[in-house]
Amino acid sequence: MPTANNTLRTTQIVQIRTESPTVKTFVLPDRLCCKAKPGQFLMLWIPGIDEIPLSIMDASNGLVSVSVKAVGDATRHLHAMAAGATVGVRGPYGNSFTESRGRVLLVGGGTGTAPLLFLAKLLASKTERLSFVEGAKTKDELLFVREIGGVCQEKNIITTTEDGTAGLQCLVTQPLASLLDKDRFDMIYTCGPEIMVKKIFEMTEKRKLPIEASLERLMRCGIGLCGSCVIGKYRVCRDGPVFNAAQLREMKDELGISKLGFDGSRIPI
Amino acid sequence: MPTANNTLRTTQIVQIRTESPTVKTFVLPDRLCCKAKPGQFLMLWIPGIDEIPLSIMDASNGLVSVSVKAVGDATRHLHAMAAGATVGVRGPYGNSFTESRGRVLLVGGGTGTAPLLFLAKLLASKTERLSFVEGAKTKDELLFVREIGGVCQEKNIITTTEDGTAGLQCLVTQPLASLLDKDRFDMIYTCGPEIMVKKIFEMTEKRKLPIEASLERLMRCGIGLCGSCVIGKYRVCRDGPVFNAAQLREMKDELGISKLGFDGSRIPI
Amino acid sequence: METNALSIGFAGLQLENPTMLASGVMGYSAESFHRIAKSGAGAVVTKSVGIQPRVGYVNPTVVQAAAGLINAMGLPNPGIDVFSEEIKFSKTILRVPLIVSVFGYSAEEYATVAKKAAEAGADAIELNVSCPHVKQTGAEIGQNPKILAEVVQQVKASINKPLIVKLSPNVADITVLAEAAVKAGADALTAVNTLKAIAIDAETMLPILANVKGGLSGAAVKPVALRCVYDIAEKFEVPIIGCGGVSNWRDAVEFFLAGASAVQIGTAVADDIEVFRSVTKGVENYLRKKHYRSVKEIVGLAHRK
Amino acid sequence: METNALSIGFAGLQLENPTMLASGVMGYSAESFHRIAKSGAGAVVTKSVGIQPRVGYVNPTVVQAAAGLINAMGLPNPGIDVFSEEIKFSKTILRVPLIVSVFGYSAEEYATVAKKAAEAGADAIELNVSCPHVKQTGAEIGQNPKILAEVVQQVKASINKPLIVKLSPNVADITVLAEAAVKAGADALTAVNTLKAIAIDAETMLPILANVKGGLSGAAVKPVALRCVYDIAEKFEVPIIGCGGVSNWRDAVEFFLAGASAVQIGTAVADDIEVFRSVTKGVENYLRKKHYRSVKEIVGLAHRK
Ligand SMILES: Cc1cc2nc3c(=O)[nH]c(=O)nc-3n(C[C@H](O)[C@H](O)[C@H](O)COP(=O)(O)OP(=O)(O)OC[C@H]3O[C@@H](n4cnc5c(N)ncnc54)[C@H](O)[C@@H]3O)c2cc1C
Ligand SMILES: Cc1cc2nc3c(=O)[nH]c(=O)nc-3n(C[C@H](O)[C@H](O)[C@H](O)COP(=O)(O)OP(=O)(O)OC[C@H]3O[C@@H](n4cnc5c(N)ncnc54)[C@H](O)[C@@H]3O)c2cc1C
Ligand SMILES: Cc1cc2nc3c(=O)[nH]c(=O)nc-3n(C[C@H](O)[C@H](O)[C@H](O)COP(=O)(O)O)c2cc1C
Ligand SMILES: Cc1cc2nc3c(=O)[nH]c(=O)nc-3n(C[C@H](O)[C@H](O)[C@H](O)COP(=O)(O)O)c2cc1C
Ligand code: FES
Ligand code: FES
Repeated sequence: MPTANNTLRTTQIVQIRTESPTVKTFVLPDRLCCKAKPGQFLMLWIPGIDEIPLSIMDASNGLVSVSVKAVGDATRHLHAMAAGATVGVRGPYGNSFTESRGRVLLVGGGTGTAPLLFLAKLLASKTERLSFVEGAKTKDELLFVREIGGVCQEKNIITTTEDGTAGLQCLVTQPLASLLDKDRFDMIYTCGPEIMVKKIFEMTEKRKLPIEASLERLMRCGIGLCGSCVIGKYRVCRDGPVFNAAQLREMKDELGISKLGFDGSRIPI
Repeated sequence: MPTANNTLRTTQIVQIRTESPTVKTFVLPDRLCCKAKPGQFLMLWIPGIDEIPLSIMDASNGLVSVSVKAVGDATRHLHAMAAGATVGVRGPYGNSFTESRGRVLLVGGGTGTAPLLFLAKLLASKTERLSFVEGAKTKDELLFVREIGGVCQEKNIITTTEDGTAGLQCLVTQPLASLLDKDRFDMIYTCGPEIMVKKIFEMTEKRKLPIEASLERLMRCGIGLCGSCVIGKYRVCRDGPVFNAAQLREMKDELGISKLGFDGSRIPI
Repeated sequence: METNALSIGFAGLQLENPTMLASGVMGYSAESFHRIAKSGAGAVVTKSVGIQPRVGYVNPTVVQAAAGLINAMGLPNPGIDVFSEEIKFSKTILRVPLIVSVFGYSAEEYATVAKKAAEAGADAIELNVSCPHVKQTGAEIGQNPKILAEVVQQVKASINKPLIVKLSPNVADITVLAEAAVKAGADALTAVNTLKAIAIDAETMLPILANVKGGLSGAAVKPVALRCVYDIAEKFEVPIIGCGGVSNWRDAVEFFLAGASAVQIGTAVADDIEVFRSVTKGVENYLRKKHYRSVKEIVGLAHRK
Repeated sequence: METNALSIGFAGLQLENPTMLASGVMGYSAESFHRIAKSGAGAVVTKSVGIQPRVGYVNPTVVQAAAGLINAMGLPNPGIDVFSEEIKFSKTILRVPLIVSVFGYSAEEYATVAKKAAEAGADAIELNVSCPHVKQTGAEIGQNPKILAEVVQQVKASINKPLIVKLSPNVADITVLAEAAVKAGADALTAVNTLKAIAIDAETMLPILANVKGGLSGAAVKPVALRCVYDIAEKFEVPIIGCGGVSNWRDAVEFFLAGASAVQIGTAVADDIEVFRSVTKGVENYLRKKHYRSVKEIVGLAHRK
């Protein structure tokens, strides 16, 4: 039972990058998470404060990176940390995106862009075409624009902002419909707010397209025990966080509709 | 800490051979002890009765053999068992004889012959000359005569019995003095009653010859914890059971003189 | 061998096989119970439910130790009123007994929650009087035979379903508590909950769990849990459910031999949710090899003289 | 850093480093104590000695469990009269404190043995009131605060040496026993002895240990032992010696942070007799990296708010 992955390791933050007014990227040395695959997540312990799940945004050369949006107590404490600060890591956890060939589309919203960027880097040399659609509220919050430009061709990138300060002024789902009708895609990957994921899933279902979506749920144990992250019959931490179309179909009563709260009761999303 | 060796495995006796009126050989399948080296021992659990240390007499093809003299409760129960009976095994434990080249002499008394036979088989093809001196009370108790004949040349084997029913009528130590004076030996290995070992050690010391002796002590844990098997500063189970001349010198106040009894007090041998 | 070699009945419960999901593991939703049942469990026990909703503790709530886990969830649960709906729904899809684990801060509370759970359709009630890391409930009740007896009596009087009492190993003599529970009306005992433990991080010099202390589970506690079952079985005739560190058929058999009629599995679910099936299959093979016709025949055999 | 960063004094004992050999391990002979001291131990504790010789139990006396060992030696010992000679001889060769562990079947017996051990030259006495597998001594005394207090008082009155009481983890609240021991005159506490456990073999359907039950030690019990130390340190100011599952410097540091002034090491000696040296070195590096000048400075730090 006891595994190296599950052992809490303390490590020191070696680098902190500001990605947007609300998002920072933290780079940590970790022997195990540096071998993670795109889609996997880790549990980050902010000593004395909390331990939270974070998608792995990059992993190589002994280092792992996570991009974190300050939304509450834990994430704000993390944002207040400086390089050299000690944190704890467990993982990597969860499954990962499958590797597709052919024409691939990635659709990211908010920090959901992070694991997709990691995936895009991996797929860049292996696919026929790599398209990226990214949305945010405003220009400042569009994450990894430069990095995405480095892996996808300009013409295959669409950005949207709600206020029109960059790219198209609309929700990320808007340009998708015509894109999916116009072009053939062998796989669609998505990660972001669950309402967005739900809409995209409806679009791919209508068109009978394959999809893999990474979901988020309240997580406590991260190892499939506590039940906090359950959606339908699945545990997001252990059976996910990446789910395919068949699985998403099984959870359609909950996807984008409800989740378990801290007390285990179902609350609307 | 927990190791495969230390895990108690149950297994079924596959073969029992009668070696003498008081000694039987038991053959057991065991994944770990079948890889033992000459000199190592195992702990044999006779369910509901006792658990005792036994030298490994042979090990190959998934099987391990021990030759056991019926001397008390545990060994008599073992002798009463039939093939198919269930026993428990831990080990292999302890160090092993070092492998010498050149001219080698093995001196065995009683069941002490068992590990030496195992060693002889290993050394047969690697040494220049392999001599074996074996002693017993009476002809019937001379163990492994045929097997020793298979690995050593007739002229290099000396047997002694106390009643003269076979070989020379004397103690095993008797023919040794002249043998050691007459011939050059690169290594002497011995195992048997401690008084015998002590005498042989005195002989090799006088002649400044290298020696390795396998010792026996009361053993309980077999893993270096309980202290039952201590001689001088050494634990026979963990630092031995094979000791070289330098180590034997360090324990000369106890070798063949005293040992720890079941209550941990020193008792004469 | 008939397929019912594994079926076992006790305390008014009938199980197709003697494995159960332990309380607190994947224990909130009907779909999870259903999945666990499909993974081979003979019964499922829910997360412990109280009278009011509780959000539990902040993370970290789980930390790994040598051969085990330490957890301090803090009994997060939606409260019995909300959970009753889940029980009702579960009963429409679940084909194995559903045992609802209940906790409270007083005998009255225990009784109220148990009654509501039973009314909602629980096939049995398990009293969590042994949670080692929530103050004023759990182990504080389970360590005192007088208080324990009072709780058991009141619950027993308010339900018509089998009553299982889950004992704490954090006591000097578990048979004293076992006796108190049985005399007060417990139909069966679960032995045991977790061992009170702590994890401290050398680097930050801090206790790791947000609640500081938690409960140790998994393989590390098996020898203690097994001893608790053995101790109880040595003294009484009462159905016992063994719990603590079961992860394979051999562990389960050891618990049966020690005197358990069934086993609960918690921590090992993290490794493999199909653990119920593999344990059951292994036990079945064992029984066949040993020429036993039923698991019932081996219960308590390690006590034979 | 001065080399005495590791030295620590408490209860009238002065240790060059805060590691000790735990009672029962290689604990019979002067030569063994000497070797353990040369392997880096700051003090050695002997096997527990009683008034009469005892041969202990038949084998198996030790069986491996997940991340630990279960042992039931049965307190084999040559009796204090014979052992006094060993103590005297030890004192002529040993350059670290020799702590003699003592057990008895009554307060008088404890006192008699302790007195003889002290007279023979023991630098301190450790009372084994916590052996979980020998009836009428050990844990039965260590689980009852009244009996414990009586034993401690009588021993204290009969010796002029530091008195350490080794507590059992097999209790509902270890601080109750700790308090009883301290009030009765204990100068320090060792926490803890082994957890009561059993091992059963599925194949033969038998308990493995000849004594049926035994005590669990090793990494498996560390989270429980650490919690016991933390619990005691939370309540009192008394020197504590942590014991249970220490096998590396990190374990030792965790015990210091929980409130221990020193640690004892038992089971880990099976892996490596040099464990004392590697633990000490590791602790030294840790202190240097963290800029502490003495191990004393980190004792109890996990309790800071
Ligand atoms: C698999 C997974 C991957 C994630 N990846 C990222 C990422 O790459 N970048 C990022 O910024 N965020 C990510 N999140 C979300 C992140 O975990 C939460 O934002 C964080 O836990 C909020 O903590 P807080 O104390 O700052 O906020 P709080 O004040 O506690 O809560 C703010 C919001 O975060 C949610 N939340 C709180 N605790 C948890 C928890 N333990 N698990 C899940 N959600 C929680 C709450 O429901 C609430 O909606 C991920 C979540 C999951 C489940
Ligand atoms: C490393 C080692 C290797 C051994 N190899 C062999 C071997 O290959 N063949 C063989 O026949 N015997 C061997 N022995 C001796 C064997 O272990 C004892 O003969 C056996 O334990 C006696 O048990 P019993 O109950 O039959 O006799 P008992 O009635 O218990 O005692 C008979 C004699 O055996 C000794 N003895 C009892 N228990 C133990 C124990 N746990 N450890 C050591 N000695 C004990 C007693 O001191 C006594 O002298 C070995 C002993 C050791 C230490
Ligand atoms: C994450 C987790 C949560 C738990 N929650 C509860 C609970 O709510 N109620 C309860 O009675 N036991 C709870 N337990 C204890 C288990 O039911 C079980 O008694 C213990 O874990 C030992 O079994 P195991 O080793 O198979 O896990 C929990 C255990 C774990 C690991
Ligand atoms: C083989 C063995 C024998 C022991 N004998 C004694 C003893 O005689 N007296 C005692 O107080 N504790 C005894 N103990 C308990 C240890 O001193 C220690 O408290 C326990 O093993 C936990 O520490 P560890 O995990 O480092 O081994 C013994 C432990 C073992 C493993
Ligand atoms: S976070 Fe605990 S089961 Fe997923
Ligand atoms: S037999 Fe226990 S130390 Fe050697």
